[in-house]
Amino acid sequence: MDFSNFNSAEQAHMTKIIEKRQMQDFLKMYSNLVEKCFTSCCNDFTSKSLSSKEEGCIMNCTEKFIKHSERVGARFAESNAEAMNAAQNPS
Amino acid sequence: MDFSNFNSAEQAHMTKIIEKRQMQDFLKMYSNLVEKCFTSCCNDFTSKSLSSKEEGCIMNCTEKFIKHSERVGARFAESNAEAMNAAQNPS
Amino acid sequence: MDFSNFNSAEQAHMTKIIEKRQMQDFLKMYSNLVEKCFTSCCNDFTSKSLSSKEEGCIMNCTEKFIKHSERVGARFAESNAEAMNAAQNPS
Amino acid sequence: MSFLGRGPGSTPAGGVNMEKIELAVTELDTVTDFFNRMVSSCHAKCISTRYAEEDLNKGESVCIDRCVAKYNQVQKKVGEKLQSRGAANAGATAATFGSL
Amino acid sequence: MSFLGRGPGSTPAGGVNMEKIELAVTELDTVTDFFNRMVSSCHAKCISTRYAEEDLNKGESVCIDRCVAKYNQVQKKVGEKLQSRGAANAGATAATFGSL
Amino acid sequence: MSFLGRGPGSTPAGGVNMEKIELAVTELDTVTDFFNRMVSSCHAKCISTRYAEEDLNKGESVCIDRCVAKYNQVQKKVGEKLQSRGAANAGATAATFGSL
Repeated sequence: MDFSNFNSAEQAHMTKIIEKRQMQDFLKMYSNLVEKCFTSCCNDFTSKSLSSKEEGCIMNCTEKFIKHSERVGARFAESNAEAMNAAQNPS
Repeated sequence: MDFSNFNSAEQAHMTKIIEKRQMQDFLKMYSNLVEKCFTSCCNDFTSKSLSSKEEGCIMNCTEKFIKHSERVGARFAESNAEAMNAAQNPS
Repeated sequence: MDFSNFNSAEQAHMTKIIEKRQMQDFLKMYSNLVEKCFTSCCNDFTSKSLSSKEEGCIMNCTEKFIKHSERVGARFAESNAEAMNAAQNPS
Repeated sequence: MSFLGRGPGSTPAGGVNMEKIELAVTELDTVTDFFNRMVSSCHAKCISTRYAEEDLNKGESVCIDRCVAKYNQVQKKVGEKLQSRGAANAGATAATFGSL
Repeated sequence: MSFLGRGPGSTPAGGVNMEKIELAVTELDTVTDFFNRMVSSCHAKCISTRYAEEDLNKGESVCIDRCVAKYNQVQKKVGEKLQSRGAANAGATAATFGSL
Repeated sequence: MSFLGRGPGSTPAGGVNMEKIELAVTELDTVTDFFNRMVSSCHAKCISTRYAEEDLNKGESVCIDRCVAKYNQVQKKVGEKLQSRGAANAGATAATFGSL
Protein backbone atom coordinates (compact mmCIF):
# COMPACT_ATOMS: atom_id res chain seq x y z
CA MET A 1 0.00 0.00 0.00
CA ASP A 2 1.10 3.47 -0.84
CA PHE A 3 0.76 6.23 1.73
CA SER A 4 2.84 8.84 -0.08
CA ASN A 5 -0.23 11.04 -0.59
CA PHE A 6 -1.00 11.05 3.16
CA ASN A 7 -0.07 14.16 5.13
CA SER A 8 1.71 13.70 8.45
CA ALA A 9 -1.47 13.87 10.52
CA GLU A 10 -3.02 11.18 8.32
CA GLN A 11 0.09 9.02 8.52
CA ALA A 12 0.05 9.28 12.31
CA HIS A 13 -3.61 8.34 12.39
CA MET A 14 -3.05 5.41 10.05
CA THR A 15 -0.08 4.18 12.08
CA LYS A 16 -2.27 4.06 15.18
CA ILE A 17 -4.93 2.10 13.33
CA ILE A 18 -2.39 -0.34 11.93
CA GLU A 19 -0.93 -0.94 15.38
CA LYS A 20 -4.38 -1.69 16.74
CA ARG A 21 -5.12 -4.04 13.85
CA GLN A 22 -1.82 -5.86 14.43
CA MET A 23 -2.81 -6.53 18.01
CA GLN A 24 -6.27 -7.71 16.97
CA ASP A 25 -4.81 -9.87 14.18
CA PHE A 26 -2.38 -11.42 16.62
CA LEU A 27 -5.15 -12.27 19.09
CA LYS A 28 -7.27 -13.76 16.31
CA MET A 29 -4.32 -15.80 15.03
CA TYR A 30 -3.69 -17.07 18.57
CA SER A 31 -7.31 -18.09 19.02
CA ASN A 32 -7.37 -19.75 15.60
CA LEU A 33 -4.11 -21.60 16.29
CA VAL A 34 -5.43 -22.99 19.57
CA GLU A 35 -8.47 -24.34 17.75
CA LYS A 36 -6.46 -25.79 14.87
CA CYS A 37 -3.84 -27.55 17.02
CA PHE A 38 -6.44 -28.77 19.51
CA THR A 39 -8.47 -30.26 16.66
CA SER A 40 -5.45 -31.97 15.08
CA CYS A 41 -3.77 -33.19 18.27
CA CYS A 42 -6.47 -34.03 20.85
CA ASN A 43 -8.58 -37.06 20.09
CA ASP A 44 -8.62 -38.94 23.36
CA PHE A 45 -11.07 -37.78 26.01
CA THR A 46 -10.63 -40.59 28.51
CA SER A 47 -8.53 -38.18 30.56
CA LYS A 48 -8.69 -34.46 31.27
CA SER A 49 -4.93 -33.93 31.16
CA LEU A 50 -2.88 -33.56 28.00
CA SER A 51 -0.75 -36.66 27.41
CA SER A 52 2.91 -36.09 26.65
CA LYS A 53 2.22 -37.22 23.11
CA GLU A 54 -0.54 -34.63 22.74
CA GLU A 55 1.67 -31.97 24.26
CA GLY A 56 4.46 -32.71 21.78
CA CYS A 57 1.97 -32.56 18.94
CA ILE A 58 0.68 -29.15 20.15
CA MET A 59 4.23 -27.76 20.32
CA ASN A 60 5.12 -29.00 16.83
CA CYS A 61 1.80 -27.79 15.44
CA THR A 62 2.36 -24.29 16.84
CA GLU A 63 5.97 -24.05 15.73
CA LYS A 64 5.17 -25.39 12.28
CA PHE A 65 2.26 -23.00 11.84
CA ILE A 66 4.49 -20.03 12.65
CA LYS A 67 7.12 -21.19 10.17
CA HIS A 68 4.42 -21.82 7.59
CA SER A 69 2.94 -18.33 8.09
CA GLU A 70 6.37 -16.74 7.86
CA ARG A 71 7.13 -18.54 4.61
CA VAL A 72 3.76 -17.63 3.10
CA GLY A 73 4.30 -14.03 4.26
CA ALA A 74 7.74 -13.89 2.64
CA ARG A 75 6.48 -15.23 -0.71
CA PHE A 76 3.46 -12.92 -0.49
CA ALA A 77 5.66 -9.87 0.12
CA GLU A 78 7.88 -10.84 -2.82
CA SER A 79 4.97 -11.19 -5.19
CA ASN A 80 3.54 -7.85 -4.02
CA ALA A 81 6.91 -6.19 -4.65
CA GLU A 82 7.05 -7.74 -8.13
CA ALA A 83 3.52 -6.60 -8.91
CA MET A 84 4.34 -3.07 -7.78
CA ASN A 85 7.50 -3.08 -9.87
CA ALA A 86 5.62 -4.29 -12.93
CA ALA A 87 3.03 -1.54 -12.44
CA GLN A 88 5.71 1.15 -12.25
CA ASN A 89 7.86 -0.14 -15.10
CA PRO A 90 5.55 -1.45 -17.81
CA SER A 91 7.70 -3.01 -20.52
CA MET B 1 -36.63 -4.04 5.81
CA ASP B 2 -38.92 -1.11 6.24
CA PHE B 3 -37.52 2.40 6.33
CA SER B 4 -40.82 4.26 6.06
CA ASN B 5 -40.42 5.68 9.56
CA PHE B 6 -37.00 7.16 8.72
CA ASN B 7 -36.79 10.88 8.04
CA SER B 8 -34.84 12.04 5.02
CA ALA B 9 -31.63 12.67 6.96
CA GLU B 10 -31.84 9.16 8.40
CA GLN B 11 -32.54 7.64 4.97
CA ALA B 12 -29.52 9.44 3.53
CA HIS B 13 -27.36 8.20 6.39
CA MET B 14 -28.65 4.64 5.98
CA THR B 15 -28.07 4.72 2.22
CA LYS B 16 -24.42 5.62 2.81
CA ILE B 17 -24.02 2.79 5.27
CA ILE B 18 -25.67 0.30 2.92
CA GLU B 19 -23.39 1.36 0.07
CA LYS B 20 -20.35 0.85 2.27
CA ARG B 21 -21.61 -2.55 3.39
CA GLN B 22 -22.22 -3.57 -0.23
CA MET B 23 -18.59 -2.83 -1.05
CA GLN B 24 -17.38 -4.73 2.00
CA ASP B 25 -19.71 -7.65 1.24
CA PHE B 26 -18.45 -7.78 -2.32
CA LEU B 27 -14.81 -7.84 -1.20
CA LYS B 28 -15.56 -10.57 1.33
CA MET B 29 -17.42 -12.61 -1.29
CA TYR B 30 -14.46 -12.22 -3.67
CA SER B 31 -12.00 -13.37 -1.03
CA ASN B 32 -14.25 -16.28 -0.06
CA LEU B 33 -14.71 -17.30 -3.70
CA VAL B 34 -10.96 -17.35 -4.33
CA GLU B 35 -10.52 -19.66 -1.35
CA LYS B 36 -13.40 -21.94 -2.33
CA CYS B 37 -12.39 -22.33 -5.99
CA PHE B 38 -8.70 -22.71 -5.14
CA THR B 39 -9.57 -25.46 -2.64
CA SER B 40 -11.80 -27.32 -5.12
CA CYS B 41 -9.65 -26.93 -8.22
CA CYS B 42 -5.97 -26.92 -7.21
CA ASN B 43 -4.60 -30.20 -5.97
CA ASP B 44 -1.34 -30.56 -7.83
CA PHE B 45 1.66 -28.70 -6.47
CA THR B 46 4.35 -30.15 -8.71
CA SER B 47 4.23 -26.90 -10.65
CA LYS B 48 3.74 -23.26 -9.70
CA SER B 49 1.62 -22.41 -12.75
CA LEU B 50 -2.06 -23.14 -13.11
CA SER B 51 -2.62 -25.94 -15.61
CA SER B 52 -5.22 -25.33 -18.30
CA LYS B 53 -7.42 -27.88 -16.58
CA GLU B 54 -7.17 -26.02 -13.29
CA GLU B 55 -7.84 -22.74 -15.02
CA GLY B 56 -10.99 -24.11 -16.66
CA CYS B 57 -12.13 -25.42 -13.29
CA ILE B 58 -11.58 -21.99 -11.67
CA MET B 59 -13.59 -20.25 -14.40
CA ASN B 60 -16.49 -22.71 -14.09
CA CYS B 61 -16.36 -22.57 -10.30
CA THR B 62 -16.59 -18.76 -10.32
CA GLU B 63 -19.35 -18.61 -12.91
CA LYS B 64 -21.34 -21.33 -11.20
CA PHE B 65 -21.01 -19.68 -7.80
CA ILE B 66 -22.36 -16.41 -9.18
CA LYS B 67 -25.31 -18.19 -10.78
CA HIS B 68 -25.89 -20.12 -7.58
CA SER B 69 -25.85 -16.92 -5.47
CA GLU B 70 -28.20 -15.18 -7.86
CA ARG B 71 -30.67 -18.07 -7.73
CA VAL B 72 -30.52 -18.26 -3.93
CA GLY B 73 -30.94 -14.47 -3.81
CA ALA B 74 -34.01 -14.61 -6.08
CA ARG B 75 -35.69 -17.35 -4.01
CA PHE B 76 -34.75 -15.51 -0.81
CA ALA B 77 -36.26 -12.25 -2.05
CA GLU B 78 -39.46 -14.10 -3.04
CA SER B 79 -39.85 -15.71 0.34
CA ASN B 80 -39.22 -12.36 2.07
CA ALA B 81 -41.88 -10.75 -0.09
CA GLU B 82 -44.32 -13.56 0.76
CA ALA B 83 -43.58 -13.27 4.46
CA MET B 84 -44.13 -9.51 4.34
CA ASN B 85 -47.38 -10.00 2.45
CA ALA B 86 -48.59 -12.57 4.95
CA ALA B 87 -47.79 -10.17 7.79
CA GLN B 88 -49.75 -7.35 6.18
CA ASN B 89 -52.72 -9.44 5.05
CA PRO B 90 -53.39 -12.00 7.75
CA SER B 91 -56.15 -14.26 6.49
CA MET C 1 -12.60 -9.48 33.89
CA ASP C 2 -12.06 -6.95 36.60
CA PHE C 3 -13.78 -3.59 36.42
CA SER C 4 -12.94 -2.42 39.94
CA ASN C 5 -10.74 0.35 38.59
CA PHE C 6 -13.58 1.74 36.42
CA ASN C 7 -15.40 4.82 37.65
CA SER C 8 -19.18 4.82 37.54
CA ALA C 9 -19.38 6.59 34.16
CA GLU C 10 -17.01 4.02 32.71
CA GLN C 11 -18.98 1.15 34.24
CA ALA C 12 -22.20 2.51 32.76
CA HIS C 13 -20.56 2.84 29.36
CA MET C 14 -19.13 -0.69 29.57
CA THR C 15 -22.50 -2.12 30.61
CA LYS C 16 -24.10 -0.63 27.51
CA ILE C 17 -21.41 -2.11 25.29
CA ILE C 18 -21.74 -5.52 26.92
CA GLU C 19 -25.51 -5.48 26.44
CA LYS C 20 -25.04 -4.68 22.76
CA ARG C 21 -22.46 -7.43 22.38
CA GLN C 22 -24.78 -9.91 24.05
CA MET C 23 -27.47 -9.18 21.50
CA GLN C 24 -24.98 -9.47 18.63
CA ASP C 25 -23.55 -12.69 20.08
CA PHE C 26 -27.03 -14.14 20.39
CA LEU C 27 -27.88 -13.30 16.78
CA LYS C 28 -24.61 -14.81 15.58
CA MET C 29 -25.20 -17.94 17.64
CA TYR C 30 -28.71 -18.24 16.18
CA SER C 31 -27.42 -17.91 12.63
CA ASN C 32 -24.63 -20.39 13.31
CA LEU C 33 -27.03 -22.87 14.90
CA VAL C 34 -29.38 -22.75 11.91
CA GLU C 35 -26.46 -23.56 9.62
CA LYS C 36 -25.13 -26.34 11.84
CA CYS C 37 -28.48 -28.10 12.35
CA PHE C 38 -29.49 -27.68 8.71
CA THR C 39 -26.18 -29.23 7.61
CA SER C 40 -26.51 -32.17 10.01
CA CYS C 41 -30.23 -32.85 9.55
CA CYS C 42 -31.20 -32.02 5.96
CA ASN C 43 -29.86 -34.32 3.29
CA ASP C 44 -32.85 -35.03 1.13
CA PHE C 45 -33.83 -32.45 -1.45
CA THR C 46 -36.51 -34.39 -3.28
CA SER C 47 -39.04 -32.27 -1.41
CA LYS C 48 -39.16 -28.64 -0.29
CA SER C 49 -40.85 -29.37 3.02
CA LEU C 50 -39.09 -30.60 6.13
CA SER C 51 -39.98 -34.24 6.81
CA SER C 52 -41.07 -35.07 10.34
CA LYS C 53 -37.79 -36.93 10.77
CA GLU C 54 -35.82 -33.86 9.74
CA GLU C 55 -37.92 -31.69 12.02
CA GLY C 56 -37.25 -33.95 14.99
CA CYS C 57 -33.56 -33.87 14.21
CA ILE C 58 -33.58 -30.05 14.08
CA MET C 59 -35.33 -29.83 17.46
CA ASN C 60 -32.89 -32.25 19.10
CA CYS C 61 -29.93 -30.54 17.48
CA THR C 62 -31.01 -27.15 18.81
CA GLU C 63 -31.80 -28.38 22.31
CA LYS C 64 -28.59 -30.35 22.51
CA PHE C 65 -26.51 -27.43 21.32
CA ILE C 66 -27.97 -25.19 24.03
CA LYS C 67 -27.27 -27.79 26.71
CA HIS C 68 -23.78 -28.28 25.32
CA SER C 69 -23.08 -24.52 25.37
CA GLU C 70 -24.41 -24.22 28.90
CA ARG C 71 -22.19 -27.03 30.11
CA VAL C 72 -19.12 -25.62 28.36
CA GLY C 73 -19.99 -22.19 29.82
CA ALA C 74 -20.27 -23.61 33.34
CA ARG C 75 -16.93 -25.42 33.13
CA PHE C 76 -15.35 -22.33 31.55
CA ALA C 77 -16.61 -20.07 34.36
CA GLU C 78 -15.28 -22.51 36.98
CA SER C 79 -11.84 -22.62 35.42
CA ASN C 80 -11.78 -18.82 35.19
CA ALA C 81 -12.70 -18.55 38.85
CA GLU C 82 -9.95 -21.03 39.75
CA ALA C 83 -7.41 -19.13 37.69
CA MET C 84 -8.39 -15.86 39.36
CA ASN C 85 -8.15 -17.46 42.78
CA ALA C 86 -4.73 -18.88 42.00
CA ALA C 87 -3.56 -15.44 40.87
CA GLN C 88 -4.78 -13.79 44.06
CA ASN C 89 -3.54 -16.46 46.46
CA PRO C 90 -0.19 -17.70 45.17
CA SER C 91 0.90 -20.55 47.39
CA MET D 1 -20.78 -0.08 15.92
CA SER D 2 -21.09 -0.20 19.66
CA PHE D 3 -20.10 3.38 20.14
CA LEU D 4 -22.40 5.08 17.75
CA GLY D 5 -24.34 6.74 20.45
CA ARG D 6 -21.38 8.88 21.36
CA GLY D 7 -20.86 10.53 17.98
CA PRO D 8 -22.00 14.09 17.42
CA GLY D 9 -24.71 12.71 15.14
CA SER D 10 -26.58 11.38 18.13
CA THR D 11 -27.65 14.85 19.21
CA PRO D 12 -31.28 15.35 18.23
CA ALA D 13 -30.26 18.62 16.55
CA GLY D 14 -28.61 16.61 13.76
CA GLY D 15 -32.01 15.15 12.88
CA VAL D 16 -30.61 11.63 12.90
CA ASN D 17 -31.65 9.23 15.63
CA MET D 18 -28.54 7.10 16.02
CA GLU D 19 -30.32 4.42 18.07
CA LYS D 20 -32.67 3.80 15.16
CA ILE D 21 -29.79 3.71 12.67
CA GLU D 22 -27.86 1.34 14.86
CA LEU D 23 -30.77 -1.07 15.17
CA ALA D 24 -31.24 -1.04 11.40
CA VAL D 25 -27.53 -1.78 10.91
CA THR D 26 -27.73 -4.72 13.31
CA GLU D 27 -30.71 -6.02 11.34
CA LEU D 28 -28.85 -5.55 8.06
CA ASP D 29 -25.80 -7.40 9.36
CA THR D 30 -27.97 -10.21 10.69
CA VAL D 31 -29.81 -10.69 7.40
CA THR D 32 -26.51 -10.61 5.50
CA ASP D 33 -24.93 -13.20 7.77
CA PHE D 34 -28.00 -15.40 7.46
CA PHE D 35 -28.05 -15.09 3.67
CA ASN D 36 -24.34 -15.82 3.31
CA ARG D 37 -24.67 -18.98 5.39
CA MET D 38 -27.66 -20.06 3.30
CA VAL D 39 -25.64 -19.55 0.09
CA SER D 40 -22.76 -21.52 1.53
CA SER D 41 -24.90 -24.35 2.95
CA CYS D 42 -26.94 -24.80 -0.21
CA HIS D 43 -23.76 -24.70 -2.29
CA ALA D 44 -22.40 -27.57 -0.21
CA LYS D 45 -25.64 -29.56 -0.56
CA CYS D 46 -26.45 -28.92 -4.24
CA ILE D 47 -23.40 -28.01 -6.32
CA SER D 48 -21.02 -30.67 -7.60
CA THR D 49 -17.42 -29.59 -7.08
CA ARG D 50 -16.11 -31.20 -10.25
CA TYR D 51 -16.88 -27.98 -12.13
CA ALA D 52 -17.08 -29.60 -15.55
CA GLU D 53 -19.50 -26.95 -16.79
CA GLU D 54 -20.30 -23.33 -16.03
CA ASP D 55 -24.09 -23.55 -15.92
CA LEU D 56 -26.31 -24.85 -13.18
CA ASN D 57 -27.81 -28.08 -14.47
CA LYS D 58 -31.47 -28.98 -13.98
CA GLY D 59 -30.83 -31.07 -10.87
CA GLU D 60 -28.76 -28.35 -9.22
CA SER D 61 -31.37 -25.68 -9.94
CA VAL D 62 -34.22 -27.69 -8.45
CA CYS D 63 -32.05 -28.60 -5.47
CA ILE D 64 -31.30 -24.90 -4.80
CA ASP D 65 -34.99 -23.97 -4.78
CA ARG D 66 -35.83 -26.71 -2.28
CA CYS D 67 -32.74 -25.99 -0.24
CA VAL D 68 -33.72 -22.34 0.24
CA ALA D 69 -37.24 -23.38 1.24
CA LYS D 70 -35.93 -25.90 3.78
CA TYR D 71 -33.31 -23.51 5.12
CA ASN D 72 -36.01 -20.93 5.82
CA GLN D 73 -38.08 -23.56 7.64
CA VAL D 74 -35.09 -24.56 9.74
CA GLN D 75 -34.49 -20.93 10.66
CA LYS D 76 -38.09 -20.64 11.82
CA LYS D 77 -37.99 -23.87 13.83
CA VAL D 78 -34.70 -23.02 15.51
CA GLY D 79 -35.96 -19.51 16.29
CA GLU D 80 -39.12 -20.84 17.92
CA LYS D 81 -37.10 -23.29 19.98
CA LEU D 82 -34.67 -20.61 21.13
CA GLN D 83 -37.52 -18.32 22.05
CA SER D 84 -39.33 -21.01 24.05
CA ARG D 85 -36.05 -21.77 25.83
CA GLY D 86 -35.24 -18.11 26.52
CA ALA D 87 -31.73 -18.99 25.49
CA ALA D 88 -30.45 -15.49 24.94
CA ASN D 89 -27.77 -15.79 27.58
CA ALA D 90 -25.98 -18.98 26.67
CA GLY D 91 -22.88 -17.21 25.41
CA ALA D 92 -19.41 -16.31 26.62
CA THR D 93 -20.42 -12.82 27.61
CA ALA D 94 -22.81 -14.21 30.18
CA ALA D 95 -20.29 -16.77 31.43
CA THR D 96 -17.59 -14.18 31.96
CA PHE D 97 -19.35 -10.96 32.76
CA GLY D 98 -22.39 -12.02 34.69
CA SER D 99 -21.31 -9.99 37.69
CA LEU D 100 -20.56 -6.54 36.32
CA MET E 1 -13.48 0.15 17.42
CA SER E 2 -10.24 1.55 16.16
CA PHE E 3 -11.41 5.09 16.18
CA LEU E 4 -12.78 5.34 19.65
CA GLY E 5 -10.14 7.70 20.77
CA ARG E 6 -11.46 10.37 18.46
CA GLY E 7 -15.01 10.48 19.82
CA PRO E 8 -16.10 13.35 22.03
CA GLY E 9 -16.24 10.89 24.92
CA SER E 10 -12.48 10.71 24.99
CA THR E 11 -12.16 14.13 26.53
CA PRO E 12 -11.31 13.78 30.22
CA ALA E 13 -14.22 16.11 31.01
CA GLY E 14 -16.65 13.32 30.08
CA GLY E 15 -15.21 11.24 32.88
CA VAL E 16 -14.73 8.25 30.58
CA ASN E 17 -11.23 7.11 29.64
CA MET E 18 -11.79 5.73 26.14
CA GLU E 19 -8.41 3.97 26.01
CA LYS E 20 -9.43 1.93 29.03
CA ILE E 21 -12.83 1.13 27.55
CA GLU E 22 -11.28 0.13 24.27
CA LEU E 23 -8.84 -2.25 25.93
CA ALA E 24 -11.69 -3.83 27.88
CA VAL E 25 -13.67 -4.28 24.66
CA THR E 26 -10.71 -5.96 22.95
CA GLU E 27 -10.43 -8.28 25.95
CA LEU E 28 -14.16 -9.00 25.82
CA ASP E 29 -14.04 -9.78 22.09
CA THR E 30 -11.00 -12.01 22.58
CA VAL E 31 -12.62 -14.01 25.37
CA THR E 32 -15.82 -14.35 23.34
CA ASP E 33 -13.95 -15.58 20.27
CA PHE E 34 -11.99 -18.04 22.39
CA PHE E 35 -15.15 -19.33 24.07
CA ASN E 36 -17.06 -19.72 20.81
CA ARG E 37 -14.22 -21.74 19.29
CA MET E 38 -14.10 -23.93 22.39
CA VAL E 39 -17.85 -24.56 22.13
CA SER E 40 -17.49 -25.42 18.47
CA SER E 41 -14.40 -27.64 18.89
CA CYS E 42 -15.83 -29.59 21.83
CA HIS E 43 -19.11 -29.99 19.96
CA ALA E 44 -17.20 -31.58 17.08
CA LYS E 45 -15.28 -33.89 19.45
CA CYS E 46 -18.07 -34.91 21.82
CA ILE E 47 -21.54 -34.62 20.31
CA SER E 48 -22.92 -37.27 18.00
CA THR E 49 -24.61 -35.67 14.99
CA ARG E 50 -27.32 -38.27 14.69
CA TYR E 51 -29.47 -36.24 17.07
CA ALA E 52 -31.65 -39.15 18.15
CA GLU E 53 -32.28 -37.54 21.55
CA GLU E 54 -32.39 -34.06 22.99
CA ASP E 55 -30.38 -34.62 26.17
CA LEU E 56 -26.65 -34.93 26.59
CA ASN E 57 -25.96 -38.54 27.45
CA LYS E 58 -23.48 -39.57 30.13
CA GLY E 59 -20.62 -40.09 27.68
CA GLU E 60 -21.15 -36.74 26.03
CA SER E 61 -21.29 -34.92 29.36
CA VAL E 62 -18.04 -36.42 30.62
CA CYS E 63 -16.41 -35.77 27.26
CA ILE E 64 -17.38 -32.07 27.43
CA ASP E 65 -15.84 -31.64 30.87
CA ARG E 66 -12.55 -33.17 29.78
CA CYS E 67 -12.63 -31.33 26.49
CA VAL E 68 -12.90 -27.94 28.21
CA ALA E 69 -10.03 -28.86 30.54
CA LYS E 70 -7.82 -29.94 27.62
CA TYR E 71 -8.76 -26.93 25.53
CA ASN E 72 -7.66 -24.63 28.33
CA GLN E 73 -4.35 -26.46 28.60
CA VAL E 74 -3.81 -26.16 24.85
CA GLN E 75 -4.50 -22.45 25.04
CA LYS E 76 -1.84 -22.10 27.76
CA LYS E 77 0.74 -24.18 25.88
CA VAL E 78 0.22 -22.35 22.60
CA GLY E 79 0.37 -19.00 24.42
CA GLU E 80 3.68 -19.89 26.06
CA LYS E 81 5.11 -21.02 22.75
CA LEU E 82 4.02 -17.84 20.96
CA GLN E 83 5.46 -15.72 23.75
CA SER E 84 8.81 -17.52 23.67
CA ARG E 85 8.87 -17.09 19.90
CA GLY E 86 7.91 -13.42 20.00
CA ALA E 87 5.61 -14.23 17.13
CA ALA E 88 3.41 -11.16 17.30
CA ASN E 89 4.32 -10.02 13.80
CA ALA E 90 3.72 -13.08 11.66
CA GLY E 91 0.60 -11.67 10.04
CA ALA E 92 -0.41 -9.96 6.84
CA THR E 93 -0.20 -6.52 8.35
CA ALA E 94 3.51 -6.98 8.94
CA ALA E 95 4.07 -8.49 5.50
CA THR E 96 2.39 -5.62 3.72
CA PHE E 97 2.88 -2.59 5.87
CA GLY E 98 6.30 -3.08 7.39
CA SER E 99 7.54 0.12 5.85
CA LEU E 100 4.99 2.76 6.76
CA MET F 1 -15.89 1.61 10.53
CA SER F 2 -18.91 2.75 8.66
CA PHE F 3 -19.42 5.78 10.78
CA LEU F 4 -16.01 7.32 10.62
CA GLY F 5 -17.17 10.23 8.62
CA ARG F 6 -19.20 11.48 11.52
CA GLY F 7 -16.36 11.80 14.01
CA PRO F 8 -14.94 15.21 14.84
CA GLY F 9 -11.76 14.20 12.98
CA SER F 10 -13.58 14.46 9.67
CA THR F 11 -13.60 18.23 9.77
CA PRO F 12 -10.96 19.55 7.39
CA ALA F 13 -9.61 21.68 10.23
CA GLY F 14 -8.24 18.53 11.87
CA GLY F 15 -6.03 17.97 8.85
CA VAL F 16 -7.20 14.38 8.51
CA ASN F 17 -9.35 13.35 5.55
CA MET F 18 -11.45 10.59 7.04
CA GLU F 19 -12.67 9.32 3.65
CA LYS F 20 -9.07 8.60 2.67
CA ILE F 21 -8.36 6.91 5.99
CA GLU F 22 -11.47 4.82 5.70
CA LEU F 23 -10.58 3.63 2.20
CA ALA F 24 -7.11 2.68 3.38
CA VAL F 25 -8.60 0.73 6.29
CA THR F 26 -10.91 -1.16 3.93
CA GLU F 27 -7.90 -2.00 1.77
CA LEU F 28 -5.94 -3.11 4.82
CA ASP F 29 -8.77 -5.35 6.00
CA THR F 30 -9.18 -6.83 2.53
CA VAL F 31 -5.49 -7.66 2.18
CA THR F 32 -5.45 -9.16 5.67
CA ASP F 33 -8.49 -11.33 4.95
CA PHE F 34 -6.98 -12.45 1.65
CA PHE F 35 -3.65 -13.28 3.32
CA ASN F 36 -5.25 -15.20 6.18
CA ARG F 37 -7.24 -17.33 3.75
CA MET F 38 -4.09 -18.01 1.72
CA VAL F 39 -2.26 -19.12 4.89
CA SER F 40 -5.16 -21.36 5.83
CA SER F 41 -5.65 -22.84 2.33
CA CYS F 42 -1.95 -23.56 1.78
CA HIS F 43 -1.72 -25.05 5.27
CA ALA F 44 -4.52 -27.46 4.33
CA LYS F 45 -2.83 -28.35 1.02
CA CYS F 46 0.80 -28.62 2.13
CA ILE F 47 1.21 -29.35 5.84
CA SER F 48 0.86 -32.86 7.21
CA THR F 49 -1.25 -32.86 10.37
CA ARG F 50 0.66 -35.66 12.07
CA TYR F 51 3.01 -33.06 13.55
CA ALA F 52 5.87 -35.47 14.12
CA GLU F 53 8.44 -32.70 13.74
CA GLU F 54 8.59 -28.94 14.28
CA ASP F 55 10.34 -27.93 11.06
CA LEU F 56 8.92 -27.63 7.58
CA ASN F 57 10.41 -30.45 5.55
CA LYS F 58 11.69 -29.99 2.00
CA GLY F 59 8.45 -31.16 0.39
CA GLU F 60 6.31 -28.86 2.53
CA SER F 61 8.52 -25.86 1.80
CA VAL F 62 8.42 -26.34 -1.96
CA CYS F 63 4.68 -26.95 -1.79
CA ILE F 64 4.15 -23.65 0.08
CA ASP F 65 6.05 -21.66 -2.54
CA ARG F 66 4.01 -23.13 -5.39
CA CYS F 67 0.80 -22.84 -3.42
CA VAL F 68 1.29 -19.09 -2.90
CA ALA F 69 2.05 -18.65 -6.60
CA LYS F 70 -1.07 -20.57 -7.63
CA TYR F 71 -3.24 -18.83 -5.06
CA ASN F 72 -2.23 -15.46 -6.48
CA GLN F 73 -3.07 -16.64 -9.99
CA VAL F 74 -6.48 -17.86 -8.83
CA GLN F 75 -7.14 -14.49 -7.22
CA LYS F 76 -6.34 -12.76 -10.51
CA LYS F 77 -8.49 -15.11 -12.61
CA VAL F 78 -11.48 -14.87 -10.26
CA GLY F 79 -11.11 -11.09 -10.13
CA GLU F 80 -11.11 -10.82 -13.93
CA LYS F 81 -14.17 -13.05 -14.15
CA LEU F 82 -16.06 -11.04 -11.54
CA GLN F 83 -15.16 -7.81 -13.29
CA SER F 84 -16.32 -9.08 -16.68
CA ARG F 85 -19.55 -10.25 -15.05
CA GLY F 86 -20.14 -7.00 -13.18
CA ALA F 87 -21.07 -9.18 -10.26
CA ALA F 88 -20.85 -6.57 -7.54
CA ASN F 89 -24.49 -6.90 -6.57
CA ALA F 90 -24.93 -10.63 -6.07
CA GLY F 91 -25.15 -10.33 -2.29
CA ALA F 92 -27.79 -10.26 0.40
CA THR F 93 -27.73 -6.50 0.65
CA ALA F 94 -28.93 -6.23 -2.91
CA ALA F 95 -31.53 -8.96 -2.46
CA THR F 96 -33.05 -7.31 0.58
CA PHE F 97 -32.51 -3.62 0.16
CA GLY F 98 -32.82 -3.03 -3.53
CA SER F 99 -35.69 -0.64 -2.99
CA LEU F 100 -34.46 1.79 -0.37
